[in-house]
Amino acid sequence: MVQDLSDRSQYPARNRDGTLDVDLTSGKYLKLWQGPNHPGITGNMSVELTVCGDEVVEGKTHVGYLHRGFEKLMERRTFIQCFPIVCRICVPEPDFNEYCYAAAVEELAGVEIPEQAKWIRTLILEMGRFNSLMMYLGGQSGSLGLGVIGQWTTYVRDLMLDRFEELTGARIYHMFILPGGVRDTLPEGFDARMEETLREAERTMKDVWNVMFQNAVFRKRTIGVGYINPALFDDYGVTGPTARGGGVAKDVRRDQPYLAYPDLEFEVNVARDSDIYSRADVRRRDALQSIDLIRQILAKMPRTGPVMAKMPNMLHWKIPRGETYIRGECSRGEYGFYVVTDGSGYPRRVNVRGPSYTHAMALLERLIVNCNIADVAALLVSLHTYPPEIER
Amino acid sequence: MKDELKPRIVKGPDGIEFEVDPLRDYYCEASPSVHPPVYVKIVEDFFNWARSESLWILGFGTGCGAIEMRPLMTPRFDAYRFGVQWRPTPRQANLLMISGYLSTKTLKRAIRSYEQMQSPKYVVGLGSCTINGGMYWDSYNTIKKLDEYLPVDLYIVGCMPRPEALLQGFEDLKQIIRAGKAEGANQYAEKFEWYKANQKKVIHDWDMPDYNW
Amino acid sequence: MQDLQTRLAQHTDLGEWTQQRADLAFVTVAREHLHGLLRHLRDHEGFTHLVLLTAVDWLEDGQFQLTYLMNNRAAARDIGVRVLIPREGADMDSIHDLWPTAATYQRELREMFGIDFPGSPRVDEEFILEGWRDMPPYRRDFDTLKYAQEEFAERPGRVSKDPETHMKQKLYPDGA
Amino acid sequence: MPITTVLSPFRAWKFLFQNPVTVRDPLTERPGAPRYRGFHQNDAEKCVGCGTCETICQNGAIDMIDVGLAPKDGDSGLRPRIDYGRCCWCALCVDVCMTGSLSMSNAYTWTDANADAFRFTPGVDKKPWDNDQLGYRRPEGHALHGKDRVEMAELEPEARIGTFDEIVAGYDVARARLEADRCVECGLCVATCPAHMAIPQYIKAVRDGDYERGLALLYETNPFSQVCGRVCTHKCETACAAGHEGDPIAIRWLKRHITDQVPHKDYVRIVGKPKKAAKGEAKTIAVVGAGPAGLTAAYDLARQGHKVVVYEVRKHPGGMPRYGIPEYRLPYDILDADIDVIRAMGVEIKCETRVGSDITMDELKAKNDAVILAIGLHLGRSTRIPGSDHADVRKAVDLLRQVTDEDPVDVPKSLVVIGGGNVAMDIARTMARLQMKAYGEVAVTVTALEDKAHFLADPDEIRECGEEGIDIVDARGPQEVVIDADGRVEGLRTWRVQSIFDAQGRFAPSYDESDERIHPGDMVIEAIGQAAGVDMLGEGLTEALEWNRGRIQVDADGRTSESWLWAIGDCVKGPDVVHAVADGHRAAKSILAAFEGKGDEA
Amino acid sequence: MSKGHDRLKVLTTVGEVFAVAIEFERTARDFYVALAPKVSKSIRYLVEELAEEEQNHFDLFTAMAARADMAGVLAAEIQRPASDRKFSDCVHLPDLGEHPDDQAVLQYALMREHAAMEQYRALADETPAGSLRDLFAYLANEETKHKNELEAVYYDTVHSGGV
Repeated sequence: MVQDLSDRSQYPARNRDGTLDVDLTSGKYLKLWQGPNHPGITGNMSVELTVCGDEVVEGKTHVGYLHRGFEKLMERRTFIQCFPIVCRICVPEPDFNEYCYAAAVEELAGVEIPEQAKWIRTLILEMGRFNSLMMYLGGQSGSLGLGVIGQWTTYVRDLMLDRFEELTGARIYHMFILPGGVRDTLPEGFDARMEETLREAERTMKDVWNVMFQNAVFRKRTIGVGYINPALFDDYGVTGPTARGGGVAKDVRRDQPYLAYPDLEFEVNVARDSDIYSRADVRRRDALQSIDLIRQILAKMPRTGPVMAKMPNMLHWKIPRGETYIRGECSRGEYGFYVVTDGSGYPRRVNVRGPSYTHAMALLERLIVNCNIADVAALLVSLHTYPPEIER
Repeated sequence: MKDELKPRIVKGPDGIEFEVDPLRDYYCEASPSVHPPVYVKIVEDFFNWARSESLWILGFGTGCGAIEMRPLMTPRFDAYRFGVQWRPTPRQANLLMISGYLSTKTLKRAIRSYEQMQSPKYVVGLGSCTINGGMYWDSYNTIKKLDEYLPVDLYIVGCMPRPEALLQGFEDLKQIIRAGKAEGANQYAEKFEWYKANQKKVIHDWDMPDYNW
Repeated sequence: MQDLQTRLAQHTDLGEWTQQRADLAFVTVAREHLHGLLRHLRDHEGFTHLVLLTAVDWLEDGQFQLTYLMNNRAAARDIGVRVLIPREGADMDSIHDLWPTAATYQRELREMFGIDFPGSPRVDEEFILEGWRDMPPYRRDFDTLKYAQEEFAERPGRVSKDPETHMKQKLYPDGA
Repeated sequence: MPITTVLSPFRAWKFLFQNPVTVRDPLTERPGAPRYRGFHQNDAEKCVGCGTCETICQNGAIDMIDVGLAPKDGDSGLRPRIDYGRCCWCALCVDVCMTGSLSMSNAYTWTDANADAFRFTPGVDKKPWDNDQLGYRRPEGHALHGKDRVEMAELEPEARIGTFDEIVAGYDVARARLEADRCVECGLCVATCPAHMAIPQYIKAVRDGDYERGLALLYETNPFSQVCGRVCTHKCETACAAGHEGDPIAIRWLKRHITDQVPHKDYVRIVGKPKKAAKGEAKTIAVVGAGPAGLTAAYDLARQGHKVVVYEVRKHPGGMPRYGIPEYRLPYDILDADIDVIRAMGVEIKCETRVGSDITMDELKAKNDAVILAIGLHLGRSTRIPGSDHADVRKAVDLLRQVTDEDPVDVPKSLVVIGGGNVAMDIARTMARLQMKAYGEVAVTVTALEDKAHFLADPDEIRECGEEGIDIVDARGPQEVVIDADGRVEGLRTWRVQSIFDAQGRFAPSYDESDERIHPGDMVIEAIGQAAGVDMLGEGLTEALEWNRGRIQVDADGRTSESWLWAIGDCVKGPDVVHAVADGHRAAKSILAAFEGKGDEA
Repeated sequence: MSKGHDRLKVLTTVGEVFAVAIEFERTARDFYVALAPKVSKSIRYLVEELAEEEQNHFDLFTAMAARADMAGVLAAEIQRPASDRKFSDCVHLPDLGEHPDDQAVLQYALMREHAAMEQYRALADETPAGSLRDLFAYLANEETKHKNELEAVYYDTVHSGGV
């Protein structure tokens, strides 16, 4: 049923410098900007489309609208001062930054975090994954005009934000996972309230299934659309649900388990068609899996013992020269921090590897060719991109 | 300047050639002007009341604060009941929410969006970054004081401000509008040169007309 | 990963090998060996996934370190290949022929570090920055705070006192 | 497409019959969570203005501003003002707060049309959330810096009681770094240190392992760094911000660590050569008393190229640190090393020269451009209770001096010490060691007027006395030295002290005569206090000088009413090494200023 | 010995008590005034303060004795307290040596004040309630205050505790 449509042969030739030979004055082609201020774009980015009729012949991703220069700013902040800033790199799922950063400096400094902290970190990451996926489901359905899903998922996401708030003290930027562990233990009565939230989430997920995935319009517009040839996955650094939607069971949680994941039971969700529907379905099942994992974590986690390792004075914490890479499976794929230290109190270099970086740039530009204008938004959302992590 | 913005000869589908100067032809160059209040105060008060009760926000998520808008658009906080709603195009909006930091690249777009909005129009700065740079105070790519570039009617503090704080902000903005003090658009027209100079200082590839109306 | 090191050493002239974790090693190679090594790693050692490509500025040594990080999922191990190039007039061979996605990384490095990758698609196009006139911002000698203070207006009226100095002024101004 | 996919979406219609989830009144119904990180609160009373919050704030959001509070020991008087145009609510400032004064409420709504309105000083500027009970407080046990002092190795009581070996070992490098690591470099201690030593900077030098820099810093303000590193009263540690929620930094031990790490032979090189005074500019200065005050002044003056001669009545220079402080607390070679550096600056020390008889003050005045009196407090006070004139009733200072000079001491089998200060502890522990050497057992009783809660001696001293088998009996007022029929001292009769302070809080013991005890002992040692021996001034000078309640009247710099004479150290300020050092600096500075300003007139 | 016998032996008059008291303060004042030049300047302040204090007391007592309403009271007979001997002894001046030190001066002054205090307190205790008793109580209180002051000075000077 599916086929690789990203064949360029019938489209304009390339000039010698690699640019597309498109004569905009010919009247045959039109340039269309989708974004940055556009309902069909994910966040503050834009796609420069060259269209012929309602078909895209070329698309260029433009980012940088959210560039704050984190990697530069971190070079002039001490290791503890980097802690509040990293979460801002990705707004909908900030905790992954906190975890990767903390884990990287912990590894370089030789710090072992307490058991309870590991579990709380895992809990937070799963809560964050769930939230991110809720945003995705709302966005994916919204990109096809199915606005009601977003109304529901935003509500459950908000309930989860309430849990975040009581656990971490903040709604969006939690700043809870810091080098050495986490700030605090679970508040009293957290489990019961979490269970209530999870039940509500499960109810919503049923509705999402009925109204979104069982919806003829949605199916019609997503099955077979936005196909990615699994053979391209390695070429374009495709990871996470995007790869798993194409039958490749890439999941860092299973491939290179971290935190408490070795102690948790879960199957890697895979679909086979590598189209928008498959990716959406993988993510839907990921969300359900998160609910299950949160339950498992709360049931299995230790409730006593410290949550912070014994740390040196953070004000002048120096870390010996070294470099490392910490990865984890965030809701969109492989998220990682490459951290280089030089023995001073400041990181020498921090490089954030977000899945959107490869998905929304090179991969999108490849996939978008031949795409119908109306499907661009759906395709883009189906890659689950968050622009701030591209440009940082 | 980008090629597509340079003046050029274009051949239409009908075969007739004509000259296009995109900067002149695609934009309106007229400078903004001050809108004086209506002659009768009671009428102006009525207008202000009406304006305050229909805050239409441009759905332009300029920064991270945009993520707290979504709960407002959805049933839990439901800002629509307070006369607040989101519009996809500047032409239909009268409230520009600058949701946090603005990179210079976005500032350029924000200015365009703002200038394309209908007067009377309002700007609300969200979060610390709009006030004094916030946590990006030493970043080479974000502006520090929003009011140097756009007239700001209200600031809502936080990093980021919660939906409830935004709702409070809307209520406060309504008060300001009703009191006839939300004169940002007029201020922008009055101090147009000053704003432009500030904008051009940080936007290095200024390749658009001064006023993007 | 000892086995891998041994095998690679037969194939390429390896520099410093750093075993960071059981599943992560970094190895330094000369720039002329890079392309061959990456191809070998990809085609024969299962490191098919280019995780990232980034640079580190060793300003003091006058060098950029390019790090090519690759992942072998089946073996659950990563290898980071380091190449040191001179900072002055920095350029490097493009690897977009091995991984098309590398072009994006190379565009970023071109813009943020000023490292050229001749032949890499769109490498000279603006990527993140717009209208940037200063030196590439990720270079260590670029002072972001100074730039920010000169470029953007800060809100005036802030003063802070150092407790030690303040107490000195108030309690023992002449230092005794 | 199966028909179900057309029908399935209609299930959403069930929401028509459900209650809406909308929050009715979002502005009042939703307070922040109990842990919510909202707007800042600060207990301005508890805050000490150390500025650590400012240091850790990565946003540069905090300014330390003067809110009109006067600085005092351990409190800069500054308070943090927060710029909400910068803050990101990470609460690192709360986590790092040294006193726990800073916290966050769960309030989160603040709007204003004025961008300049978002700066405020929590706890000083009144805000609606000032008294909010909920909000982020630093979780228990969560700390960004070490709270507990790093232990220092010391000799076990059994090992130390028989010898005069130094008890504390000093930090090794690893431990010193750990301890130095705890310092937050706030600098509150500097004002409290009488010599205003560059404490945060030299602690940083320890962290960096740059001991030469550390030593240079020490010598900028204190030529008795080795001595102070061991026996300083370390008032700085009471001002230390870390002491509010943990142990203060072991500033004294870290200072000692620096001096221990640098080989003595390198000291003079690191300190640097003294200046050469311009021709004809070099003055001559006489210093009476080779204690810390006099030698510090001599050191400072010599470094400026002046000729300084120090007159010392005893065999060796050093003053109280040598003759008052026992060797197990301050080994003589350490003191010698400090003095060697001072000598290396060109200071001449004439020992066994008694001013007043060997050379008179008038002669000193005539021969020198300035004279410094730094005679200390070397006369032991007596209780003058009945029997106190017995030959076996001794004064602590005399006995300590005897031990230092290795003059033979008749060690009694048992003895009683009167006094509760550090001198009493010193003599008790010294005699205990001598007893141990002579008889293999300790029989020392210390009787003090004060009760344990008000003891003058350092808690460490009291603890160590106990460990060494010395019996401390508190709240005992000495009444009589009991002498037996053969005229030998039999013990000390005391009454219990009911209260030591009167209603005004002054020291005025009252006794319970019914609670009488006799502490047996062959010797009674009085260690109740010391006086300055000012006889050497001569009658004429004594009359000429202005006095203030028994002490020579001096101005802030130590200058007396006689323009050529400065008086410094214990004899005018009371006993304390580091005060003496500070005094020495002040006097030297004042003398140099006098030279500059008035030429030879001074 | 019976109590009655004792009592007979110890009766005196208020006037006598006052006379001794005034004499007590006068001699003390004169003693301190004479001593002042003899001591070292460094502790002269002590002696001068003491002289001043005694002068104040002398003035006070003289003024009281001179009051018209005291005439009746002065004639009243009262019991001679046990402390009387000690008190009277104090009128005789000690020999503090040629150059007494501060501690010696203070000890002497303390001893005197203590004796005076005990004397008046005993008188007050022996006297039935009334204005006369109040007078003695007042005097006792005065001397107590003075003694306490001196004690504070004494401990401050002598019991400094050491380093």
